[in-house]
Amino acid sequence: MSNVFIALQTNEETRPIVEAIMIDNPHAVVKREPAMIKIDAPGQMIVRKETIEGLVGRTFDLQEMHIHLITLSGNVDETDDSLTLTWNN
Amino acid sequence: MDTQVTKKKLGLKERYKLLTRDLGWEPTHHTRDEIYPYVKYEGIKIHDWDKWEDPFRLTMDAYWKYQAEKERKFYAIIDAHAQNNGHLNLTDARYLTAIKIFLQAISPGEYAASKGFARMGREFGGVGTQVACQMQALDEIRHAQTQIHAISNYNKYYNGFHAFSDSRDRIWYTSVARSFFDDAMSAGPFEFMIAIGFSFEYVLTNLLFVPFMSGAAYNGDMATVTFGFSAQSDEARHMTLGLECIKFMLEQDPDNLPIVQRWIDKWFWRGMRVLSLVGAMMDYMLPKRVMSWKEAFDIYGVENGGALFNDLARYGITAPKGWDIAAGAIEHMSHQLFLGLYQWSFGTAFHGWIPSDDDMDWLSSKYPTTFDKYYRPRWEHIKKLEAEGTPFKNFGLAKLCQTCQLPTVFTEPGDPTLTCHREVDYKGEKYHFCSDGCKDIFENEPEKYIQSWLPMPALFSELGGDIGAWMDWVGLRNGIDNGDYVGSQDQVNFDKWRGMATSNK
Amino acid sequence: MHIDLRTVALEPQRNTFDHLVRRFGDKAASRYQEGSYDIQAAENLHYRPTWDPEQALYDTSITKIVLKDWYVLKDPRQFYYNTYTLARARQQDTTEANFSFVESRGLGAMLSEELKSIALNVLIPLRHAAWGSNMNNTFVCGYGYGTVFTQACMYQAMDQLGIAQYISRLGLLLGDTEALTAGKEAWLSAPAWQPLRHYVEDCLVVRDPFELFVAQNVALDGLLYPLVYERIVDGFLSSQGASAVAMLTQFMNDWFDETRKWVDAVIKTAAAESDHNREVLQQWTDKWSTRAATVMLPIVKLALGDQSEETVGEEVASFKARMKKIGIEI
Amino acid sequence: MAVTSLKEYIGVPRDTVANFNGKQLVYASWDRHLLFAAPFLTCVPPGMKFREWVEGPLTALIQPDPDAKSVDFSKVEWLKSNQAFTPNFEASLAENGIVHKEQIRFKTPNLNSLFAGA
Repeated sequence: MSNVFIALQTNEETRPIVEAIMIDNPHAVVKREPAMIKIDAPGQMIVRKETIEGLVGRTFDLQEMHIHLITLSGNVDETDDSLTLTWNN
Repeated sequence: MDTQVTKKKLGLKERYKLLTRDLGWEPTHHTRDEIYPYVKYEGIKIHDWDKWEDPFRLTMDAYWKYQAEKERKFYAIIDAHAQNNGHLNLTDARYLTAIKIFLQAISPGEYAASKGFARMGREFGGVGTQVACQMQALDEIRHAQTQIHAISNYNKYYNGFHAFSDSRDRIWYTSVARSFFDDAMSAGPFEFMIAIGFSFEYVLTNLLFVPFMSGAAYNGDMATVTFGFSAQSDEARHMTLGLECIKFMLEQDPDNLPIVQRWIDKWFWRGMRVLSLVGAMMDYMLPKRVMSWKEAFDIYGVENGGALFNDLARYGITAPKGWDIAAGAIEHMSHQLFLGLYQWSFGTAFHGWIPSDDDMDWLSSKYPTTFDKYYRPRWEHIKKLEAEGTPFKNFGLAKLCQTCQLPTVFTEPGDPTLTCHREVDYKGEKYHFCSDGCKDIFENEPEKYIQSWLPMPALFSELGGDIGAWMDWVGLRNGIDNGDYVGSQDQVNFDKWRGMATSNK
Repeated sequence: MHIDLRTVALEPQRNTFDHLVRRFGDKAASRYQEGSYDIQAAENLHYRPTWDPEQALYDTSITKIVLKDWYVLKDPRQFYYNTYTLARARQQDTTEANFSFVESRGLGAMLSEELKSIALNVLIPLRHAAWGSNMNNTFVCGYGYGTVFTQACMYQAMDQLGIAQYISRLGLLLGDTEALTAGKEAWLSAPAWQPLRHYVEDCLVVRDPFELFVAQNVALDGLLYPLVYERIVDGFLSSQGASAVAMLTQFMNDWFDETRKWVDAVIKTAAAESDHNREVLQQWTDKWSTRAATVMLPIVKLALGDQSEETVGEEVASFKARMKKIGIEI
Repeated sequence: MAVTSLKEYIGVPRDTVANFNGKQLVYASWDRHLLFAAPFLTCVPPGMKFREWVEGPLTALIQPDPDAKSVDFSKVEWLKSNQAFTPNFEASLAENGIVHKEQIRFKTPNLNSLFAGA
């Protein structure tokens, strides 16, 4: 199964996003590179608004992720509550 | 209190639909063909523009808000970088060679992409597609400008940056990237989307902005990392747009498949050729390296590209024609190109150098089956010539590929000891190519590629072979911008300034 | 290793890039200059476009306007991406605050049905006209020449998309999705809107970028914005007690006030370069603004009834006065 | 294949011989001698004798290679347009059928110092 991935800048705002992704995607693997965190997951990965909000203690608009996003891979499905990356293979 | 009927709560998708694609209408005073004259001639059949899936759903209010936040962060960092002499944090000023190539060849490409997407944002026949392209047009202006602004401070202290606007249209190596963008912009709207949305954004920018920028961070270049990562956050949207566009074409009509496949084949190869510059940047120009070009390609080319093509297999798409040849060439392309950049450094607005023993050991460890066998002996000989006081400069200008415009430095598939020679006679003229991939592209559209402006022949046809006049024309100051890094003004100044910063002298 | 780099005073080797030294002298350049001048490819373009082999990829001859140097069309706001985005983000903050003020206090519900219906009737179909402007300005950006001119057109295009979206939000707030549906129906078939829709559709087939700039940004906007947002919303509706609507359209007023300075600067500079340019611009302005006045009249009537002809006449007169100041006599 | 275009599409080549002020381009490469990263471009008059071209520009350009001094041009194997070719050293380039943008290659099967380990 192919990996989807998401890469975020390393900073204070992305720390809870990364944590939330790891909670919701136990199969994901984190790689830390200079100034950047890359998370790979076979087949699918979901980023959930609710999980992030639980960690940051405030409402979080998923579109805020655009500020810290470096890159991603996979078919994107974005709703109010989640962002999903998938490869259909 | 509010006595109105409670409003329907609109989800992101419905709301976005109302705020974008619902803005258009079926015209009655002119036909769609008159309003969108370019969408049909490429042969791509679109039956329902509404089937276009919007990848990200940014309305302008959210766009302004989030992009402004990115901008504030970006300019705060580059202001601080300039005020604090951040350039002295670089591992070594030879690193700037990569950034000089970036400003001369890549940033103008960002701007060309902006113009191209503005055209597509007008020519496509559906509002969803138009708006996605327009946002990308706007983003690409941002990328060109943030790059120029980040690099502007380097220009104040180092050579090779000052004439980027002249060298963009005139010097030889920038023609590689510019021909890529000119090729895309002279194509129809759908091919443009494959060229830029797919090849450039999906295949190329990940390799350019992600591992290379990580390398920039590793080498203390916070200005470049900042523009790189900040740009790439937009690219995430752009890559998704490229992918959506391919899926849209394939889903609309089965007749689109062979056309799309041919474009994928073409633009994958075009992209690989431009990437050879990035390969040389990663393997040779970073004093401290995060990963080799080959390792980066394994992650972002083989693994990620492979995932993409597996995903598209359900539509009948196969991996691009040159995929296996490209994979075989990964072990060689950066070495072959950098050897060229070194020996032609009298004609480049950046410095070249002989890799140090440490560099070569690192290259051996990253390319265990090829570097020592094929490339180290040449560098050892070049070192010997240097030590004997007869440093190697190749004053024979290079033969250029009619399609990709690179010097024909690449070898036969399967034989890294023999240059790949390919030529075609067309209407009584000879044309030369670096590879079968580039020759195929020419033969598919010869009337297009016979027009290529090839900078090396132009030096003779337009300037009578006068190298001094050529240097003036491209904005290259001999002995200052070009030649060896060792002993250059850049090296002397960097060492002096760093000495001032780290001692009391 | 930490180095205290701040303490070192270094002598720069140069002030700025060569092309900016040639244009502005050997001195430090502004970020607007660095990001805008001579960044478009100009020479040795490789291939002719397959969509029109008679054109070059970047071609100054696709418009009747002739300029020796297209970089004379400087934007007085000096907008490059950063200054543009930050300016709009600030305005967006204000607009957002206005929308929540109106929404949280239920000001929409307090409007009389009559005024609300006038507001919706006049404003909602305009989101389609704004999309037309988005398309037209995108065209001018795509095919126009020289970044100082074309980048501003891209900003204008995105602003018009923003305006279309603000109008849509206003519709959702005051009349829910039904308001948008009704607005679109009016746009497509109500007699009052057909002349304007015809104008917009005619613009979509103009392929001289500068003529399109005149038809859209000079002529149509030059009458539409003062008539709709100043006279109808700020004037008539507010005086009747519907100032909530004006809060929701504040962006459009501020925006028009700002952008017309840019539009005027572009036209003034182009007209000043030659009699040829001035004559062409006068013809275009005359042709399109005469038609714009005609198409706006039935829309103004939706709100102002009997006073419409007089109001349109006044705005045409002030438009002519505005044009005269920049060298365009119509 | 024809270019897919909206109107008739005819390209104009930029590098025709007429643009080279009476000269022409001749490319040269030495097979398996990749110290030189790409084939050399020379711009010479078509009336130049093949011998002058070999002993002049070509000989000068290949000097940095350690095998250069061992090359006997009267014995090398020549290729023109990737086909075996026997040049007449005393005839001009034109008389040898070397047209504008011709690619000349030569092989020296016993010389390969920089690939000795290969």
